[in-house]
Amino acid sequence: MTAATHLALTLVVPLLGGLTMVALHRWPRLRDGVVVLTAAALFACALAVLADFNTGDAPLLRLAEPFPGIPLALRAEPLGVLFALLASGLWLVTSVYAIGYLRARRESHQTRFHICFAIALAGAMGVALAANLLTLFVCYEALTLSTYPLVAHAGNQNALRGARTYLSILLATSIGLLLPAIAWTHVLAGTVEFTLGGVLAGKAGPLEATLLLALFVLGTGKAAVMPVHRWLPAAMVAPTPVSALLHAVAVVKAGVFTITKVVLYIFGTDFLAGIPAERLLVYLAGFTIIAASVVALRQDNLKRMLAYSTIGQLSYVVLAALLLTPLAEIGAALHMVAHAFGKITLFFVAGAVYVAASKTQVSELDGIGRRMPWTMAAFSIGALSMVGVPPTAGFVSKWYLIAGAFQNDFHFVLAVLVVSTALNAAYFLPIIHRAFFRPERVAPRIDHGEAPWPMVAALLVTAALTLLLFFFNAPVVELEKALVRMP
Amino acid sequence: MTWLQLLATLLLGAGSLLLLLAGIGLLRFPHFYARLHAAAVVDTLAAALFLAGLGCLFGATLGTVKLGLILLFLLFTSPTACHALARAAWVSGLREPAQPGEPPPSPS
Amino acid sequence: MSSLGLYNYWIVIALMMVGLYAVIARGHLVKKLIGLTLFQTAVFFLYISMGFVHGGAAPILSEGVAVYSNPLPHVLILTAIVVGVATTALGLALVVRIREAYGSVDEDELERMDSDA
Amino acid sequence: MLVTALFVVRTRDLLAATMLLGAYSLLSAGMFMVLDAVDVAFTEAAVGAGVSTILMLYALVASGRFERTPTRPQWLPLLVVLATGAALVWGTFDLPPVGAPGNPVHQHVAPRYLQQSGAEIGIPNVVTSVLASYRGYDTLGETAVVFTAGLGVWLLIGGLQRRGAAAPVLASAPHANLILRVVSKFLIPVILLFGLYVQFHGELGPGGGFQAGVILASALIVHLQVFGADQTRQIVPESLLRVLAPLGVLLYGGTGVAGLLLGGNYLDYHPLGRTPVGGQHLGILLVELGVALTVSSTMLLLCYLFAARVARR
Amino acid sequence: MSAHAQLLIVLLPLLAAPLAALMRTPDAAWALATAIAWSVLSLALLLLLQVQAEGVLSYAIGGWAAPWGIEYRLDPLGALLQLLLAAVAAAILPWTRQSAARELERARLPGFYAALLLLQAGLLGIVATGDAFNVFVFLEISSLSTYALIAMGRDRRALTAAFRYLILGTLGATFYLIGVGLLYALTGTLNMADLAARLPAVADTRTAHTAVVFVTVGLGLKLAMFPLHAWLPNAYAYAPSAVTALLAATATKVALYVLVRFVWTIFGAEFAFGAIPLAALLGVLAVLGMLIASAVAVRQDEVKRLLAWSSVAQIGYALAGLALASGAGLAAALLHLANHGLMKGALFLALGNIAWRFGNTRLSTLRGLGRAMPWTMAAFVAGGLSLVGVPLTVGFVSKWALLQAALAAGAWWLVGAIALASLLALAYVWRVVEVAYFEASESRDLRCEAPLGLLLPTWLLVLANLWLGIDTRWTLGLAEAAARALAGAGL
Repeated sequence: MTAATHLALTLVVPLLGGLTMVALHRWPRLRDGVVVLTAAALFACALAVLADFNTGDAPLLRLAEPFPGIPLALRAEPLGVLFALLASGLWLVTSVYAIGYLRARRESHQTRFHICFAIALAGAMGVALAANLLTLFVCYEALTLSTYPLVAHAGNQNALRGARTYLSILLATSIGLLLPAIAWTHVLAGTVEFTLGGVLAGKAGPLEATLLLALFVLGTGKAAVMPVHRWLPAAMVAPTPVSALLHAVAVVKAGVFTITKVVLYIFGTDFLAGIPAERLLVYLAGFTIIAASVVALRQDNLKRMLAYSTIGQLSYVVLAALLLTPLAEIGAALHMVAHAFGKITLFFVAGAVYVAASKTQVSELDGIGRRMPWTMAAFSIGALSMVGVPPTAGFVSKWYLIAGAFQNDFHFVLAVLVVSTALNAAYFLPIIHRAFFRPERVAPRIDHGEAPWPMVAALLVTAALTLLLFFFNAPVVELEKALVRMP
Repeated sequence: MTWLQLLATLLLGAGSLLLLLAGIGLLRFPHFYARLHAAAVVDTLAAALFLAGLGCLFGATLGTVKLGLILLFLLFTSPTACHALARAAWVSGLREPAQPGEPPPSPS
Repeated sequence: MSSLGLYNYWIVIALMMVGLYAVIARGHLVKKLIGLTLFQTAVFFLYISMGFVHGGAAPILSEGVAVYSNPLPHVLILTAIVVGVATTALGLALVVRIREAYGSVDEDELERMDSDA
Repeated sequence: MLVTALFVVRTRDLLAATMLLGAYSLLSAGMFMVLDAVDVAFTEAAVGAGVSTILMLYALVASGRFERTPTRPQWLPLLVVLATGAALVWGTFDLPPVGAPGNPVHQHVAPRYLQQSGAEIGIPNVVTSVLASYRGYDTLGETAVVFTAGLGVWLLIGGLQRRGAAAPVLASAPHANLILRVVSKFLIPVILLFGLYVQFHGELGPGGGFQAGVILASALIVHLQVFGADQTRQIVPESLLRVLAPLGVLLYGGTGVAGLLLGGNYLDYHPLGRTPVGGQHLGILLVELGVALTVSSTMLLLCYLFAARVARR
Repeated sequence: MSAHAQLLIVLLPLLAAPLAALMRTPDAAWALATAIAWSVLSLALLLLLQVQAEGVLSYAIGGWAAPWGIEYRLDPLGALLQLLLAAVAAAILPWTRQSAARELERARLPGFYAALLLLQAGLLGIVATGDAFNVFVFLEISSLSTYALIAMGRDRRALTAAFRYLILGTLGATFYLIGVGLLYALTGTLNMADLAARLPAVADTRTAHTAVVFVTVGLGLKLAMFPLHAWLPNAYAYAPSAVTALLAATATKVALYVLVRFVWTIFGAEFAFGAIPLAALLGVLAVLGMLIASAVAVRQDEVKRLLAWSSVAQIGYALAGLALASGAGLAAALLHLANHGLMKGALFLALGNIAWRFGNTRLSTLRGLGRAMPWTMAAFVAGGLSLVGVPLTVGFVSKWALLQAALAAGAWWLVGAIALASLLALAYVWRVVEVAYFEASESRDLRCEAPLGLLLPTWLLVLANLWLGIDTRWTLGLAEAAARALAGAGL
């Protein structure tokens, strides 16, 4: 079982799982079993790829050759492996959660739901392990298209409208901006292969490089940088497991991951440092963080609030990537992981509250802590991780971010970090306070206890992971160090 | 200018003069049948004159025989054509007025 | 290069333009076809006048004649005439069908009927 | 010429326009004669003046005689026409003058036809030799065009059972146009004879497949007009025509294939006869026959279809 | 036998057409037509191999040498086009049997198949010939059969559409004739290769310039270049489904092929693009065509017309590639030619299945078809995605090549236009998909999928769409070889 077959397996396993799900769609219990099995198998593959990578065995797996000189190929590299692990791990947890959620809500088209999930994950893995920009673009598009049916799952009118904005913005930015950017890189640099230290060094003038970088940042609609962020709140019409995995982990992380990879592997940190205009994009990311947090403050709907907070958090990673200092790059990678764990817990909680008490507005959450102690506890941990309070993983990544900012004493970034932490606190802490310390104003229709057990189990696991990452972040940091030492 | 060519020019001149007259007749006659008469009758005669003139030019060669055949064909077709025209007009109810200016009588 | 030699082409062009005008300006479908025939016949003239040689005889080999006019345009035009007639025939068949289907053969009326149908 | 064309465009009465179009093509045939294009003049007269006028008359019977006054603004078409005209005139400035023997047209490809066709193909009428042999493939395409037109018209207005035998108005009563019947009874055989003469005379003088086909068809069209569709259908049934038209094309194509099988390239007549020139003669004869077959049957078929459609209305 | 393959590929359909017309039963005619289509496909493949082995093939018809007799010349470009024509026809003809049986009367079917064969013969003839006038003759054969075929549509508007196409098509052919006539007057020859050799000597005369303009305008009419496209939407919308599919995939492509043949081989790049601002003219028209046609397509509510308008836009793409006046641009244009043929073929066949089942293809009839006709709609979605240019489809390959060529030539206006046009394409494809999949329809819950006979060819084209999106050896390789042959070292 060489490393190359592991790479291939990461793509094949979810697709195979999808097919078996189609075959078993008449027996729901069996199908759900297959879903969990596929998720577990995928996670195992990701681990295998990690193991291979650690032993220094990172072959180039060539899938097809659509264009002479640009193959569709996969190769393991530190950032990609991290993202692959993250996505597959959390898919395992989410699949358990999703089965509970769908059963409780007795949703229709469950098979289509799981199949699209599997394809989306295959796309995510493809993005993670892509060896060149073209493969990345192909999987990026696959991710967009496979998530469309998930977002439009409810099938009613506003779900359709939400899905339409979701798709139009994502495809518009990808075909409109990203594709020209890739083509231009190919023309300028002659190759689109990801090579650490950058491909464009010396081949593009300052103006061209800035324009290209802007094209990339704005082109990757999934990173939800301000002008192209509107699709994320619109996608909240989707059922919660979709928002949980995709809009906390797979889809948005793919966007941010692409930007980081482009910065590290196409431009190269030192080449970008030489371009003054690059600062503009840092300001843009900073602005996104502040604006998103402010908007999140005023949101009453829980899921929309989480959506805007995600936009803010994503721009953290973009900000870190564009800081170009080694510590900041590690901070970016770490924040990707921390935010994933934290945000997925928050979305799980939102789903659990919706399933148990069918409440969606923040104002209705008074005194829910007494009824659903475990869920709200997990919520608190997730919220603290967002804010960056010590016992949670959020603190670690923020620490690296601040260290990175100090490294090239970029005061604007420091200010942004401080202000945004305050804002995060401003919109998360009142919810915790409302849940535990407020008497129950609105009597819920049914006298509900906790959400069904699979959902509660899932959110507790992710909450635990958030805490664990705080204590055992060493392996992740080691993995990312390989990324930074090389430039 | 041998006498044959002189004869030919004479014939051709007469033919073309006749055709000119037919043209004028066509324009000036008041109603359909008169115009038809002018065109048709003159047409046949003028054609005969033309062909005779050309015959003189060609002299006793195969061309003259062909011209003769054409003359024969024309003698058959053009009167019939005029007849057909007149008959079609008559069947479709066109009557020539008794005096100039009077509206034509209603078709019988 | 005396431009006198070119007056022949200018007449041909005038004829073409008359035909083209009929096709574009007139609404009646049969009038359009007539215009088309005019236009094509004028184009045939263009070809034939290209192949014409002063003092040359018709391209039939006979003794004592040295200079002939160019046979190639004649062949091309023979084909083009028949193509022209074929198109006109098909056009007329279409006119008959349109007349039966719509009851009118005027382009503007047809458009009105189509737009509200 | 120009005046007739202008009048054709201006007149509202379409019947007059059709007649004038016939006159126009007769005049243009005359002009072709002046420009030494003998074969073209013959075809233009036969095909242009003859058949298309009859077909237009049929169409007019179906669609009414007069044209509405144009309502749309006339300046746009005028503008387009003037622009194209100006472009063309501008384009002719560098053209070699008409009739000058030194033109490039006469230098490059044409001289070979004139000098060698006598020896290579051995028939005096160079146009027919070029038409049938040098550029025989064009003529095959052209026959296919005629066949397509016949097929197209049949697809559009064919396959219709004629209801009632209402022949065109002329032959309504048997004794009515006695004179026409007598004259046409005499004329039709002559026309047919002339048609055959033109067919086989094609190599020596002007003539050939197309003209012969049209003349043969016109003989029967006269019969159709005078004696009505039913009698003519008894003589030449429509189904026969629908077989003859494809047969003509197949004959033409077949001659080519024969040349192919006997070792030459496609449409190469040399291997057909004992001597190459003999082969050319045979080839051209067969090819011209094929063309005549297709053209005559298609033209007659067109008239049948139009007559049937008009009678039905 | 293989020496004559170059000619047989045109001769077989040409002579089979009269035979089909003679057939009594429709099935016999259909069997003949399909057999001919498949043998033409094998001939096309054989020719392709021959061209790759020996380079340009030449065949003197009637045994007479080139400038005197008519000569068939086949180069990589011609071989690529013939392969596309043959493949599309071979896929569509088996499909036609059931579709035509339902849309046309029995009595007319043999004639219908004869006309289809003539259309194919005409198109193949245009691509195969090396003689400028012969192009005109076969152009007329294909056009006449197209007019007749369109007019057989059930809707009465098919008649007016066919008439308008007849008028514009004949005008286009006559303009082309004028252009060729002027060229003949200057050089005295009609053979394309000979013309190319003799033209530079007389290239700077005003007549040559006018000839170029007239040929371009004439062909512009035939390939529905933007301002001259008035006939296309109605013609494609109201023609019988099989005819629309065949036309959309081939007819306009062949006209574009002739334009490429004239611009690159006969006029030569520097003359065509240097003397007259052809590149700028074509570029502007192409971009206008792309944007306006796509914008109009979004507002159509009859899906066939929607795709017809999108065809006008896609032709704009190919023209834009041509307007870049570079070897890479040419390769991208040729590639898009082939890809668009496949895309549109699949899409129109899918629509044909719907028309077969419901009789019309209005957007309202498509409601809820996602569940009712899953395979057909899946084929439509695949074709739609390929139209938009989503990766792993043939559309993406040509869009990528076009972007490369545009960026290499520094044509920023084109990059923007392509992006915008593909977004509009996304808009009108998604309109249909949304109606089909997400709007539940009351009456149509029962499964009424089209029969296998219709589905198989549709899916054959869709699979070709996807397969050639990944393994582009065939399409991209051939297009580049053709472009290299034409543009010399321009690539």
